[in-house]
Amino acid sequence: MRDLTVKDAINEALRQSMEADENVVLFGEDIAGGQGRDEHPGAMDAWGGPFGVTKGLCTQFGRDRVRDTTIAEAGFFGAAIGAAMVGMRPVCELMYVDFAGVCFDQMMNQAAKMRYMFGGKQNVPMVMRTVVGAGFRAGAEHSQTLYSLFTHIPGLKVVAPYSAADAKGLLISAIRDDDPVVFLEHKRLYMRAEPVPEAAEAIPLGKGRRRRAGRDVTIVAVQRMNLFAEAAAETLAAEGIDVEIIDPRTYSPLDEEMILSSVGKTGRAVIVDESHPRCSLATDIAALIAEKGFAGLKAPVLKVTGPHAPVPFSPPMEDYYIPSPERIARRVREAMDFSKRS
Amino acid sequence: MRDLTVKDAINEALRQSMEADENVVLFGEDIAGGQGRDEHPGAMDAWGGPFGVTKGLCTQFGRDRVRDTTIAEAGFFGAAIGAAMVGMRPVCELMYVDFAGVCFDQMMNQAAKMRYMFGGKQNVPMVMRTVVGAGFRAGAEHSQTLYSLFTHIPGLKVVAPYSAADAKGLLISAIRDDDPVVFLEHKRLYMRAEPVPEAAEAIPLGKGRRRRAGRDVTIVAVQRMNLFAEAAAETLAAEGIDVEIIDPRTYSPLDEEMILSSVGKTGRAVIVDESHPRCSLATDIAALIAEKGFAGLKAPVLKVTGPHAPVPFSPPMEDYYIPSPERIARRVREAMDFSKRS
Amino acid sequence: MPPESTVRWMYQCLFRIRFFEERIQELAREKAVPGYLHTYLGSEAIAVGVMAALRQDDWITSTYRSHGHAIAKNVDLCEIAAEIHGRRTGVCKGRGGSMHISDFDKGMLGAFGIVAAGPAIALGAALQERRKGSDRIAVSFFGDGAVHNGVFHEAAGLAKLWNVPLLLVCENNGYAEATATDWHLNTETVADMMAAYAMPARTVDGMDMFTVYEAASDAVQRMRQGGGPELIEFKSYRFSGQYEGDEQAYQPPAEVSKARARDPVLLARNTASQLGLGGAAIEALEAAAHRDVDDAFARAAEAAWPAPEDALEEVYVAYPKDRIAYA
Amino acid sequence: MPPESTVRWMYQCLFRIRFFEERIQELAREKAVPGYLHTYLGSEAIAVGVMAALRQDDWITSTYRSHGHAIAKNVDLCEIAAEIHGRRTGVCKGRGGSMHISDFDKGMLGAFGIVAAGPAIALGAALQERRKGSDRIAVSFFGDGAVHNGVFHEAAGLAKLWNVPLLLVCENNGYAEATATDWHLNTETVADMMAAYAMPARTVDGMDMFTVYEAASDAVQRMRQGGGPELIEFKSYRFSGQYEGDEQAYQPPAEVSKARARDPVLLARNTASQLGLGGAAIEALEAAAHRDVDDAFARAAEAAWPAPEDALEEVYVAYPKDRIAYA
Ligand SMILES: Cc1ncc(C[n+]2csc(CCOP(=O)(O)OP(=O)(O)O)c2C)c(N)n1
Ligand SMILES: Cc1ncc(C[n+]2csc(CCOP(=O)(O)OP(=O)(O)O)c2C)c(N)n1
Ligand SMILES: [Mg+2]
Ligand SMILES: [Mg+2]
Repeated sequence: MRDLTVKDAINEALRQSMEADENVVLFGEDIAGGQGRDEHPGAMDAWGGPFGVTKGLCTQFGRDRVRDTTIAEAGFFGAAIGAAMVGMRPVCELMYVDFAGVCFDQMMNQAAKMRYMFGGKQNVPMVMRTVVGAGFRAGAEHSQTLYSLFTHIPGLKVVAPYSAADAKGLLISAIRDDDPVVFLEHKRLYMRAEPVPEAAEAIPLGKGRRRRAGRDVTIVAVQRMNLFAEAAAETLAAEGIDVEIIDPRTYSPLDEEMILSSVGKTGRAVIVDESHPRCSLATDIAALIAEKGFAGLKAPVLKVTGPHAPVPFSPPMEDYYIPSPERIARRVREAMDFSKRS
Repeated sequence: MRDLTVKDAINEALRQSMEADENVVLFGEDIAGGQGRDEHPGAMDAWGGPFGVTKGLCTQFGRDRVRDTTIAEAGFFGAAIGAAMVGMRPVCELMYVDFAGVCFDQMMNQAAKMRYMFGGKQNVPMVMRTVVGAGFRAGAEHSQTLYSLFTHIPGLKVVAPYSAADAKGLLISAIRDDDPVVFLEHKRLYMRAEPVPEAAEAIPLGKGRRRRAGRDVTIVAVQRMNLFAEAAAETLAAEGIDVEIIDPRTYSPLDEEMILSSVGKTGRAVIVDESHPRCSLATDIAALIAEKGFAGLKAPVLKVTGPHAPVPFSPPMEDYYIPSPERIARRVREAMDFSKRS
Repeated sequence: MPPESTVRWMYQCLFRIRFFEERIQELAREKAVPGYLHTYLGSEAIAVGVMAALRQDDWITSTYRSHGHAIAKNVDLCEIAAEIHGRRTGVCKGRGGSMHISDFDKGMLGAFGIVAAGPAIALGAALQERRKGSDRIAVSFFGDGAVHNGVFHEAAGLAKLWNVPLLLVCENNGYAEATATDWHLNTETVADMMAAYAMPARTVDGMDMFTVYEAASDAVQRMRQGGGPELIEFKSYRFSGQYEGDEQAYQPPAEVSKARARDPVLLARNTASQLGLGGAAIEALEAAAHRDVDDAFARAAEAAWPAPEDALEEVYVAYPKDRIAYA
Repeated sequence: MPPESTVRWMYQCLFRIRFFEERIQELAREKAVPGYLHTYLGSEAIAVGVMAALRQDDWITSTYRSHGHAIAKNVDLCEIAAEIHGRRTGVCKGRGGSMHISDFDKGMLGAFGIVAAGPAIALGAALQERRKGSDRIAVSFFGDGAVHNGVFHEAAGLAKLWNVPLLLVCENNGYAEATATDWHLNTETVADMMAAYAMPARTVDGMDMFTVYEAASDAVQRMRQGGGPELIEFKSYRFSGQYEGDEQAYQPPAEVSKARARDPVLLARNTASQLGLGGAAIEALEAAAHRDVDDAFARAAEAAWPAPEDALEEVYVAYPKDRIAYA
């Protein structure tokens, strides 16, 4: 296995999926680039999206299958839904998740509800690929996560991979899946590399991954927060606190068993999610534990989240905004201290 | 005090607010009706919105202040934001909250973030009035609640009144408030009447209301669920279970103190929210209790919610879908039984 | 003129829609069916004429005003009636209701409660059919009010850019809810708006089903041969309220009677004899349509209700069952 | 031609924008400033010419490509530079950054990162000003790519229906990101699209700041006197990449050099002597602009950083403090 970055792993998942099935078609703004200047040698694949994730695919598959669109997200997400019902498997890029507000109706009321509402006769096998996360000095309108907006909506599946291997395997599953899937890529993870299988191996949706085994406290970490949870765990290990880290990877459906069995063992839970705190994945997972894992709890279910504020631009403020390994470690110690107290 | 329905209480709050401040202006689709047929006697105020909530206001205040719009929600919500910054106090009707997807960007990225993002120099004193809720045989695209979508977004305030008096007082506050407020009206509550003060008395945002005092279990009930919580409480009282009911009324900001002090007393909590279960108000409140109210808990924090499914049309399915007094009572008994067991 | 068999089908279909909707109005008055009801009265000729120009395997999208489109797309009448009654035998198993009558197996992609949601979805189907090399086309039906909504414009612009066989059918029935079309449009016609996309567009009488048929056929033929998108605005009139219960106080009586003078059923009846359909033939078709509608509703009213727990079915193709129910 | 004081201001402003953006490019190359940087190089004449036709108390909306508009709206140069540097003294206190340079006190309603968000917001300001009986107008700047987005159409349609003083300024710089405008438009021009709303619209050279000024002045004057909305499409060219770091591989060199031959600064310099601004006068203005830009960036680079906790300020006018922070 060669090392691949998350970005390249996603590119490979797309490429292999497109090779395997000619109905896999990409839509998005400048996912190739150079549209209208095809005679100019630099035009083809000039972009590959703002992060170059889809670069090279247009050269290989052509403009019919890597379709640059106008800035009309409601229009092309709507089109993807219609196309999906009649045999396409569209993978649509929403350039940043922050733009979800301009095409939320398509996802919430059409993609998600059609199968149910029209009596189960049709499927909408589409994927929304989009980019989330703070830490890029990109300001309030290019830094949100919005995981919970999608997770709230029945009919959607929601995936947010942390590692390159997971990104590849889960995207392959998402594309093969017959339901609409929202696939959230974290911009600060794109350049992280790890060994990734060469073959197109699917990782099933709905299965979490235990990233670290431990005895004392369970950290449930959402996407990029796995990185910081790991750092916190190292610090805490030095203090004799043995942390277990769970990466749910898929948020709808959620691997409740994995979370509950871990908390059942440790008796303590800290949920880490860089999102805004209210009605978030963090509260969702905390509420799960408070209900189904209560009997084994030795401490309050604690959370580390971003504040109830938009994401600020300036580095000192943005760094403060994002949950840090230190804040995570502090909350873990709190959980430990509580149980000692009581 | 005369009895007023929720609908008429809202109409009165609008009327009094418009009388008091000529910058209060309403926007919406057929909030008056008959636009283009003004010469025809039946045209003026033919509608007053689909539920007649704004009926009569156009006759009193004219078409400049009760502005029927085209079906262009992103456009007129955007306009309301711009107008609000330069002195208007727009109250915009989104006919059903289910349409939030077509103007979510305006609320999430503009109304909510502008003050923060542009350095605090401007305010957006606007209100989004909209209609939520199942139980109207209105199907999957006219029955959602979507409370949590708005509550998740920093910069928005979120209000969801249960009673007529609360609806009036809270709407007056919302209109006077200098921040953008999402004001959610439940279609199944419109016709419920109770005594409502004649004067334009504001009820502060962020303060909950204890609707019933009790010793054993706290039910936190979201909007219409107060009705069913009360019914459940009556049943349970006969069984000797003494239920306290908290109606938070405002969801952002949330009256955490009232919830925590009630649960601190009872040691048991059941959250009732007709919304979909994931990343919902129910999980938000449950997570609050699991974190800050943990020490006093005698039982798991339980929830009663709608299922993870769109709202179905047919009566037997829709009735099954909505949390019932029986389901609430069952969960309360579970909470009681748990603590007896342990 | 369409072939004779099509002409018969058109009359049958026209009568079915008219009688079906009249029955809906009765049931609404008796409060015998749940939910919102939007009838298609006044626009029957549009669905009939357009669908006569289509094949069964062409795709359409409809709206909350969906009965007429469904009937004209040959969706089973009893399944429609049962859906409106909320029964398990309904075309959407009772999960959709009157606003969402749609049958994928008959070429309906959906009937949307969100104004202007349909065109983009039909656009996608048109794109995929063209990609596959098939000559199936997609038609999106929507109202005059929908043309102000942004996603309509996004879909129209992309359709032209992609040059796909999408027929945009605007049913201009004079009102968007209680707002008059001549007020809400900035242009004379909806067709005028398509200049923004350099898209061929016409305004055509929507009361005469044969006029509708001719206009639609022309466009459909161009598309089958590789042509791009077009819009046709059909002018009709909303005889009913926006929904049953709407008092229509805003519709001036003179306007209503003027429109009624060109009632599509009236016009069709007047034309019948020229088409070799004598009084007896038409009466037979009417009687058959009455019988079909009676039968559909009689069976629907007796059909079984869905089980309450059916509320939890078919949310996904695959999802852990216990994650749907919740407590 | 504008009055002499305005002409001087225009040159000053043009040079400031040009030198400011060139400095931004240097800083970007040195990675000396954080975040995304979208420069206004090539479109300077548009902001300068339009703003010269406005009063300080008129309202504008800008985009993520906001530096030029802000400079031309007389926002303090150092506050802009400091904002881009993320400093506490920035015009948005460091919370906005390059994409969101906006100063409400100078008549900016906002600079939006969401394509096409601005027109609807400017529309609302125009409506309220007209309601108040003031003659302030609102101008929304946006790119050629924005005209495909639905909310642009919704705003245009409402503006015409309400007949409010909204000037829609489309900066057609030849590209939306890496997509050529002649590909993405279905029409010859953006102005053609406004037929959909029966809105007066023109396409005008956007390279000569005086041509821009004349076109804008005409429209502004009509609006001050009660006129309704108009659109002007100004044709410019994007000399820089979409953002700093974009390699512009898709822009053919011949096209670039053709556009550069009509560089707005070049054109302005050529015109200067006819306007009584001799070589010395222009050199003095250039030197002053250089000094202003140098000074702004020098002070910005030394300005204090915001405190980390400032991240929690001014989310609301009023909200319980402890509900912002969370753990
Ligand atoms: C996005 C959205 N906004 C508002 C509504 C409410 N609504 C339902 S029907 C309607 C009027 C539509 O008028 P038109 O498009 O002319 O269709 P018609 O009902 O006349 O067939 C409105 C505003 C909706 N369903 N969706
Ligand atoms: C709703 C939305 N979709 C996509 C983007 C990403 N995006 C940023 S700039 C841009 C191109 C805009 O082109 P144009 O309107 O021509 O303006 P220009 O950058 O050329 O000034 C795109 C697609 C966005 N910011 N908002
Ligand atoms: Mg209509
Ligand atoms: Mg451009």
